Amino acid sequence: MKVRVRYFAAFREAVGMEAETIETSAETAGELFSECTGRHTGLGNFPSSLVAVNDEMAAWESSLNENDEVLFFPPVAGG
Amino acid sequence: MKVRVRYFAAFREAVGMEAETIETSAETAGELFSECTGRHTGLGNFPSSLVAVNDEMAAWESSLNENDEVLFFPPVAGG
Amino acid sequence: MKSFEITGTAIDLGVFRQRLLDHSCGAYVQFEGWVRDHNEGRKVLRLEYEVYEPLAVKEGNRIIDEAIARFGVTRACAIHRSGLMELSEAAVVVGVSSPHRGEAFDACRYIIDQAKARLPIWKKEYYESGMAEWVNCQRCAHPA
Amino acid sequence: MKSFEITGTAIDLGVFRQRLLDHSCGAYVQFEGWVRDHNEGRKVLRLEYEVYEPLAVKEGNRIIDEAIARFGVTRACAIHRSGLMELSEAAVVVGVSSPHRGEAFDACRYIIDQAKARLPIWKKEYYESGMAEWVNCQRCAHPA
Repeated sequence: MKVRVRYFAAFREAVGMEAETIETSAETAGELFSECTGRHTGLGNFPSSLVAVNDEMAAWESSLNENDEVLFFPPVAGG
Repeated sequence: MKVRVRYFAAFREAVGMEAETIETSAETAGELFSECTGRHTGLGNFPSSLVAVNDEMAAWESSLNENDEVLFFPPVAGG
Repeated sequence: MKSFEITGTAIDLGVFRQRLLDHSCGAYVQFEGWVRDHNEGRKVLRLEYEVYEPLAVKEGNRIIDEAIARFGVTRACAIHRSGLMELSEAAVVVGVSSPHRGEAFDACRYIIDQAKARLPIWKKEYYESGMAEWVNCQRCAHPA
Repeated sequence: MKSFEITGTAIDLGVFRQRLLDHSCGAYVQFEGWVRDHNEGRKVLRLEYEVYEPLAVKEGNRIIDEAIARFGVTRACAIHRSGLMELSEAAVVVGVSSPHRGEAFDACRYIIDQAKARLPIWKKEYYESGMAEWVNCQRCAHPA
């Protein structure tokens, strides 16, 4: 299935792009993250990353659907 | 011995005066307070009162000396 | 500059906060005690603080020194009003700045808790009914 | 009026506090996050916040609703900066008013703790050396 992936802050800089549309067999947000970590050196190994699906914060075990927009957030640091 | 006693806020209003000089045999601030409670109806029965001697907060068991100035504070309510 | 002050006039919060600014600090916590319009079911119109200033200032500065020593915060100040006040004026302001937020919250809380329990300050509430009463603190030290 | 806002310009603290005023409240607690001049031994000249605003606002308002429900406070608001900032500007302000102080302190602490852990906001520090780096939060949620 096809999903849209968006990268933020340190992730965007590591990957070198803001977003990409990919064909994946990942069933969960976590699996998709692992897949993207494999595709892009510099991404991943961020122990406290967060994920959102379609502009809602999500669990790594959330299942994905066709055309979902998946947002990968490096460790946040507000305040 | 002779001591100066000062009353504040609700105590001053209960006793009807700001201060008095009294001759006492009280050995501690607590004993003096009991004595004053006996002299003035309306004073006392304040479970959370505080006492200061010569402008320093004091314990009720502090001993008194000739010419001490003893301040009786009803329960405080700052803030 | 004293850390603890008593004032008979409205507290200028901008000036107060200015004193706590410090480039080494990432956190600032401020507490304000406001004049509430009710207490124990009665409507309060205004209130009055009686302060025994010599001891309040001495003991207030002691509390602030304790907070700085205990929590390791960078700066701490407080101002308390005396005399008559109107609704929603700040009766007391406490400000604490420090590198991180945990100790700033703890120190600010410590200062206001101790101030309410230890400072020779009394509050008289004036009610809609025309009555006025001294308010008794619930958390005062107990006599021997 | 939203409870949680993102702004690209300096936060007006006077206007902010005005929104929290309430005659039924005796306590007001305000937290400010300031830009520190150092982090882990390096001198910081200025910093930049990247905010993913659609989700930050949604999640920020959720945190404030949680705090009000959980601690029973009367009002709570927060504003977070985005973009470039100079030293000792406020990056975030949280304000909570309530009848008594205990819950105001607890709710304010809850909001800033949750905001730091949950909001999609990232901080990039610019150092004296000319380097710049994204700051990693120590208290973020862990992936599965």
